[in-house]
Amino acid sequence: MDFTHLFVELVLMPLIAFLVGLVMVLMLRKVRAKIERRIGPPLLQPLYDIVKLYSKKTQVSHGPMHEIAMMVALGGVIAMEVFLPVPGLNGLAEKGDLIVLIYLMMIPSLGLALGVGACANPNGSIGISRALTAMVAYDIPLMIVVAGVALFHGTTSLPEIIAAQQAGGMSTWGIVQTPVLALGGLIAAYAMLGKEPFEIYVAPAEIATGPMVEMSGKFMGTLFVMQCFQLYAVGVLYTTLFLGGGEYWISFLPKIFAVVFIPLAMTNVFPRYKTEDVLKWMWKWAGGFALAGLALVVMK
Amino acid sequence: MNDLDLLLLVSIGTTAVLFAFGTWRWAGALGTLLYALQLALLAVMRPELPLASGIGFEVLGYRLQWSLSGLGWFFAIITVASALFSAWFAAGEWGQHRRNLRLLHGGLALNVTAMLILLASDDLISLFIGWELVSWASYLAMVQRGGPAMDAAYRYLVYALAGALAVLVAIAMIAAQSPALDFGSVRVWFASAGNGTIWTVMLLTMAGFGVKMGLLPLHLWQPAAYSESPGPIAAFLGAISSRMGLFAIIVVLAQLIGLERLGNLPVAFSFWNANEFWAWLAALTLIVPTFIALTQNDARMLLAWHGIGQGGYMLLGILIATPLGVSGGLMHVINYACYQAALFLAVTAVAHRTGTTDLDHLGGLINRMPLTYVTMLFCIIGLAGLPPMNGFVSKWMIYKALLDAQMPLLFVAAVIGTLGTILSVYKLIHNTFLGQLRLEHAQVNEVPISMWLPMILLALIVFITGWMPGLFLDLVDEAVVAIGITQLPHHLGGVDLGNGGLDMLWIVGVLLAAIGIGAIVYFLGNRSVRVGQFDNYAGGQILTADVPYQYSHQFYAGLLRVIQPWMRGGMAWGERALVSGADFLGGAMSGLYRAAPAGAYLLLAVLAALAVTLL
Amino acid sequence: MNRELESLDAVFREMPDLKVEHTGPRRTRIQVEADALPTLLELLKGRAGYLHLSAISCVDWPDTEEFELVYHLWSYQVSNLISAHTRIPYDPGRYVSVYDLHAPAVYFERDIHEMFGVWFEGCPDQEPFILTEWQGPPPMRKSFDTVAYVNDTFEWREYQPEWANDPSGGKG
Amino acid sequence: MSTDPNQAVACRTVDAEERSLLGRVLDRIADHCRARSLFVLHYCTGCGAIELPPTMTSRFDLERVGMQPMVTPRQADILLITGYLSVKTLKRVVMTYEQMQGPKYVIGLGSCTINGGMYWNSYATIKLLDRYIPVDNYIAGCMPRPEAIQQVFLDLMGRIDRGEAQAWKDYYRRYDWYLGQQQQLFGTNWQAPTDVVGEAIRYRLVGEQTLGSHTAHLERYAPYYDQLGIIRPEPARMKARPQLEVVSR
Amino acid sequence: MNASVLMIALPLLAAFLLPLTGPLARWVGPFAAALNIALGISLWQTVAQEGPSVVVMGGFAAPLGIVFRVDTLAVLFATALAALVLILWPRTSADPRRESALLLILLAAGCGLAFSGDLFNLFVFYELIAVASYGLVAASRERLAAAAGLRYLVLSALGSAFALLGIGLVYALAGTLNLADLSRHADALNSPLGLAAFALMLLGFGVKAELFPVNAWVAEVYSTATARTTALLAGGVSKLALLIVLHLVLLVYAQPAALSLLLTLGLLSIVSGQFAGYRAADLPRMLAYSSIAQLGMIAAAFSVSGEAGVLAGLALALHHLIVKPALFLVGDGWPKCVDSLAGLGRAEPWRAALFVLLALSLLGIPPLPGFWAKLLLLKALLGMGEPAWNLAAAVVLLGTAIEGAYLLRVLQTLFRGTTNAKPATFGGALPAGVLGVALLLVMLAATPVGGALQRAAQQAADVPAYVADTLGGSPQ
Repeated sequence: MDFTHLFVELVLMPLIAFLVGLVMVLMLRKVRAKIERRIGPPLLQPLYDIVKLYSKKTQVSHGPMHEIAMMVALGGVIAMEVFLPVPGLNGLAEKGDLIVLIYLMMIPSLGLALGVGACANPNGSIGISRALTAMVAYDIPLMIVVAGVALFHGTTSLPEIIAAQQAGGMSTWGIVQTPVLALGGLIAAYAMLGKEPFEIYVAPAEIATGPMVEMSGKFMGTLFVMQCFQLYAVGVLYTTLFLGGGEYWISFLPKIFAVVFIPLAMTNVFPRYKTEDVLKWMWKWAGGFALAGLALVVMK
Repeated sequence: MNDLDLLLLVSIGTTAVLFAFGTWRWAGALGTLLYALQLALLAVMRPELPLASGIGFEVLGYRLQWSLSGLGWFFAIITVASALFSAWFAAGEWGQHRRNLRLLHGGLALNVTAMLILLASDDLISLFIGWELVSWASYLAMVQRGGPAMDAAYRYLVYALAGALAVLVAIAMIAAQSPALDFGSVRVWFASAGNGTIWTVMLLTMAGFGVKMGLLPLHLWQPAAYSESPGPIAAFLGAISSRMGLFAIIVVLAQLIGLERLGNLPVAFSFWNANEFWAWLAALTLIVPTFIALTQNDARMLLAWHGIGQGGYMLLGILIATPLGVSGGLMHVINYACYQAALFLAVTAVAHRTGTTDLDHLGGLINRMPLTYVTMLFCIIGLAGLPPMNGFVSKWMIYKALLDAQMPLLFVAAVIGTLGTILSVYKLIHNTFLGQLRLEHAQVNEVPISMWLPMILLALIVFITGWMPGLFLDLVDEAVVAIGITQLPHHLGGVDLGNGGLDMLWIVGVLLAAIGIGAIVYFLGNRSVRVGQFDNYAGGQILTADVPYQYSHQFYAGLLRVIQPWMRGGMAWGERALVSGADFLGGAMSGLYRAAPAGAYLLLAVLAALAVTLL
Repeated sequence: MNRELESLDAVFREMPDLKVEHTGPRRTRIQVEADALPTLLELLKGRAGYLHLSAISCVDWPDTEEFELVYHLWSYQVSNLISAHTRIPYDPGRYVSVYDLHAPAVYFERDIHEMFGVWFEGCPDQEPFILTEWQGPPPMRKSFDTVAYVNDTFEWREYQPEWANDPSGGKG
Repeated sequence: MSTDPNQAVACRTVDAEERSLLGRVLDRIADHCRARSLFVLHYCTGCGAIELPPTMTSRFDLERVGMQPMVTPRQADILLITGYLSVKTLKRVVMTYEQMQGPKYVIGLGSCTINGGMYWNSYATIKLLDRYIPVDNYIAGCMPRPEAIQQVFLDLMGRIDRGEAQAWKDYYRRYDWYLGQQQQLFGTNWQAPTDVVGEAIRYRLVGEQTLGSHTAHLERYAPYYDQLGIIRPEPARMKARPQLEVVSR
Repeated sequence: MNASVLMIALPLLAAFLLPLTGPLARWVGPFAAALNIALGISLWQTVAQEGPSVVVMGGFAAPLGIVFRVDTLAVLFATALAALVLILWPRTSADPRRESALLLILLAAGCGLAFSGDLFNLFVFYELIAVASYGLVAASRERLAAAAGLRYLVLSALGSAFALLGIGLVYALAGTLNLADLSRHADALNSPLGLAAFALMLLGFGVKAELFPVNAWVAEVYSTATARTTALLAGGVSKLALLIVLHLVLLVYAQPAALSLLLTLGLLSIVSGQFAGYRAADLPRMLAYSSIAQLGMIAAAFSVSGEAGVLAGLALALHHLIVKPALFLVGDGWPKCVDSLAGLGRAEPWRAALFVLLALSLLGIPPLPGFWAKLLLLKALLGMGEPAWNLAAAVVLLGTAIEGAYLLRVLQTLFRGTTNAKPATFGGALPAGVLGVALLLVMLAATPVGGALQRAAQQAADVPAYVADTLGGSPQ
């Protein structure tokens, strides 16, 4: 792969991710509005928010670590995009595999955790301790799902997984061949988004939006950008593992939006779980389905 | 007089010199130079491995000889390197404050010598002699601070002695049946031995060597012992001392019994084989300590508990018996040595300045001790096993090997261990460096260069070898070949297997580039103003210095409420039961001697003997 | 019903110079001397089950230069509200605290101290409670003229006449 | 040419940095987005707070114009004072206002913020909100209905879009005057945790009235309050006042 | 070959001539012991060249007459005992003449016991030793020691009576008392009656050999008698008693029932000794229990048939002979209670270092000879392949772990905290030092010593050669 092609990919993939992410955030807010019988924000609202936050005149930072953490968090998220193969652009998918991807997803949360810690606000610290606990909750089922997929396809490199799923059209999709594993994966993806029932670490009423308590201006802008990337990443990862990845954009986009739409549709009707309930619920249901799926895969 | 004899001689010389000049101001510097010399000797020795040493003598018909194989050489490199960094740290200002460092410097040198003797052993008896010397040397290293340190060291010694005797029984069992005790003939004997004898010998040796490595049921002594020893010594012990147990286990499991034989050694009335049995024990050793580390309130105890957990990773890696798994496990040994030593040094630096390592009474030291913060940051990312650092590479290799070897549940167990590590390392760095600065730490300033330079160097090694893992993988190849496993094809960036490889050059490169982009996006916004810690949202409350506005006690309260019931300390209860049993029996026996008149015993005994023999 | 009232009358008989007046179906007003009030409270609490001190209020009588303290007590046993009135003079402005009989009294007394300046002996805490920034005299006294205070501490807005017809207030 | 923000756009002289064409275009885009994405922190001091839920939710739905309620001052653009302010609450309101960032706007809801409202004769409440913090819009009414609130938001958005809502800079330019008013109520040892002078210096918003006799009090009482010596980053403060005598700590 | 006879005769002569020597009495005893050592070494050379030999007394042939069998094992024990007596010679004592006489008698009887090839002769020498040891224990003037000595005398006398009964039974069954002759009539003793005889003799001699049921006196006597007497009893005398048992097991009772009886007694004394030691609060009593356990191990070693057992037992016995007396001597001046030993490590570093060295060797820490002895023991036990002997290996493992626990506890209290008491007088410095040096020498010269022990064990173990030599090759 020559360098110009690679350079185009390195620039293009995060950009696409950002744009698709923006649309997803818009979808999130529109769905919430429609459920609350409201009209909902204008089409460019997510963009307006981000530009407004970046164009704040005065910015407050709590020390160098707070600033560097933001760069690392955003950098981690952008780096993750490059390893997510999308139709036509494989990026660096051969250089790292599924496990690398899952670990690259942890860098933004750790970077954010360090930045919030530097803000020296206990609301933030409580939020981060809950976020890491929630990470334990959804990461175990996610890893079981990853193990299942890797075992089923006999490989952990994403292009090969996609190729294996696209070999026989719809019938060889992950969701068709390992439905239980796909269900467990979906619940784990749901929790990864950190939306309503699992939103304990951004609980506005209790800990004043947790980690975001001291984020203002460009710091909060970075968090909004990261939210876009995160929605996109969850959608694409799930599609890559279970919905046969992307052959063409016109079939790829609906799949990602469908994957992201399901959790977002359900999230607005739920109250918020306590931390230990998140753990128990995720380990019981997501873990249960994932283990069942894994057992099926091993049996085959 | 080949290089190995020279090395042993130099290290014995170092011990003698450092014991003699221990209290001299420049003892630490002298020690560092001598360790550097030993390291140079090791490096020179590399091409001619396995190197047989001239020393050797015969006692009671058994030939004792020493020769350094690739595996021994690999561990020797780590031992001498960690000793070098510890001595360098102790030579700095940390040492000037302490009055008598003879025992510290001498103890460290003695430890290195004992370990070299163990690593170079070529037959079971010299292995056992080396093993005992190492146990006693580390006892000497742990016992320096007196008081609670002595209790912890005493507890360690009883464990180590019992373990050593178990190994002695195993050696005696082999000696009873096999003609000679050097590794070659023992390997032959094992090949022909029946499953029963192999199981007993394996259980005894694993119990003995498992004590030092902290395998699960025998790990209770390690946290207290390592956290009570003085700073640099704790770094040395944490980094390499418990890996001697792993070395001995590799010698027994891999070199003597052979990993494939292990594979088809059935466990009684279950479908497991020995390999899986030990792998699951390693997995347990990996999970339980990391979640116990979560609940610790002392920084050093937290790190010591991690020492046990990471040992589980190494053993798990090796037991997978594929080139990827074994080199992953061995690379984890050297990775772990780097960041664990640096973490212990960083915690010692914090203790040196603030006087305490209690995580509930620290906080906000980031703007007072930035360099120590950077060291701890690099090393906790390494310990947690996240991408830019070397910890990730070895963990990735272990995960990939587990997946390729069709062991998904072990893979999940390893991941649970990693998650536990991520949580507890964040608690460590958050409670120490982040959050609100306390009034009493307002005037604390950074440790001098003599202390932060070794730490920063170790942190840099952690990062650089994370970026270019090939550097460590070359060292690991020596050991992998010595174990008899085919060498893993690797390049500077990492490993590229058929089904999904790892190229850290690209991953870390992209990560740094992306962080660059993040920086650019960050600087789109206007210039920011740095505000103090009291300019914070507190729901309208005006913050003052006397009311600590910090969340660090019970850091993961939610998680603990879920896993607290599972952690009732079953093993600790088991240990107490054993001790009270011994007390009870002791009471009974001494009562026997004290109470009854001697004559009555004799009559009773004779009557009993007559009854038995005549009837 | 009368059995309970009986225990109430027993109390009144104990204390001779009480002016008792039944002002409603379950209302009783008692006028008592300043020094006799604590004993009355104790008797009521002991004999007739008046456990609940719902409030202490203070009335400023500038002409006779007296404060009137009113203790509102309720008994679940007799289900009757007693308000015991007593008068204390301005200048010493001191009275005994009933904290030992009724714990919630500390807040009512602290409030009265802040608003009227009455000092209660034995009240554990009489720091400024609501008006933490207030430097002036106790504001609830009738002698304190709020409008005058407001006029000299705060300024008023100078209205431009045209604002009346321009909805956006002109100033924008 | 005075820098009085109330003057019409055409002839106002913007502050020192004269914006280039690109700067102006960027400002234009920024104002455009700023107007369409306002985050509201409604400080429920009085009875007006109950008017907000209907304005935000489905009946009047402020999200149509991009407005979201926010929890902490750091993230908010608009500070909505919804009722009477006692002196004690004013102290919290001033702290919250100073914790807000960059172009920030204050909307006084109800007549209590305009002229004291029905508590005009109370010793405890303040009468004119804009003595203590610069206020952009007032809504008259003893609790205006959601339509009125919506009207003021639309008006504010229009002014932001045209780049006229610069009242927040006034707080930096005439900080000494505002501080004087505040010290009248809270006493001269009043210390807000935010270093407003440092921020004014940092963002070049120092006017003639930024420093004066009142800010000197800040200096005198800082050591008592800032025992850790890290509240106000040292360099920003010392550079600012060459003309003031160095206070001996 | 009269050197062996001389080794017995000389000390006896010196003992009886003591009253006449007047002022020289203090030097006669040590001189006699030194002479004995010289004789022993010359004997060692001759046996090394020409192999074992038999000395016939008074012209009577083997089965009837008294016969001395001089082989490396016997010479080793005799010289070791002589060396021990010389080293532990009491420097100052109330009346030197009486104690030196007793010591000389004990030395003579010990050598006799080592060489003698006749069962009854063994019994006589055993009695002589017993008498001498009562005298030594009682000589220490302390009230407690006298009481303990009396109880020891009663028990030992009872034990001897039973032993004599056992010997009588053997004579009734086999018709002869000469060991070589008995080994030819071994099948006669294979009956339950024969086993009963063995049990009686085992318990009889077991009193002195501190075997399980009959060692109740050990703790009292060792913790009250003077350090040198205790050292001598624990170091030398108990080994001799076990030597008799060894001769019995080797030559006469090679049947499995006897061996397992000896093993069970050995294991019981290990377990009881170690656990009692774990609970003991004062140092001498702890060392006494530890010596019970060590002797239990030697008994277990002897219970292994064949050369390996003898070799292991011999190594353990000699190692114990060096280490235990030194430990008693080091502990001599110190306060008895273990907890009050705190800080002595810093006050008297050399003495504490010696204690540490000896304790480590006792535990079997590698470079020290204790390790080789323990390795041989475990190899012997596991070599048998019988389940009982594997269990024995496990018990030895458990026992040593417990011993490690309480000895290390003493080490820890030694080096913990500080004490302001002035250093106590180190009476036994010279003998303890000599024994410590001996231990180090054995460690350095592990190979030659190992070879010598192997030769001794080989000679002792081949019974046919023993029988052929003593009975002049006439197979009756």
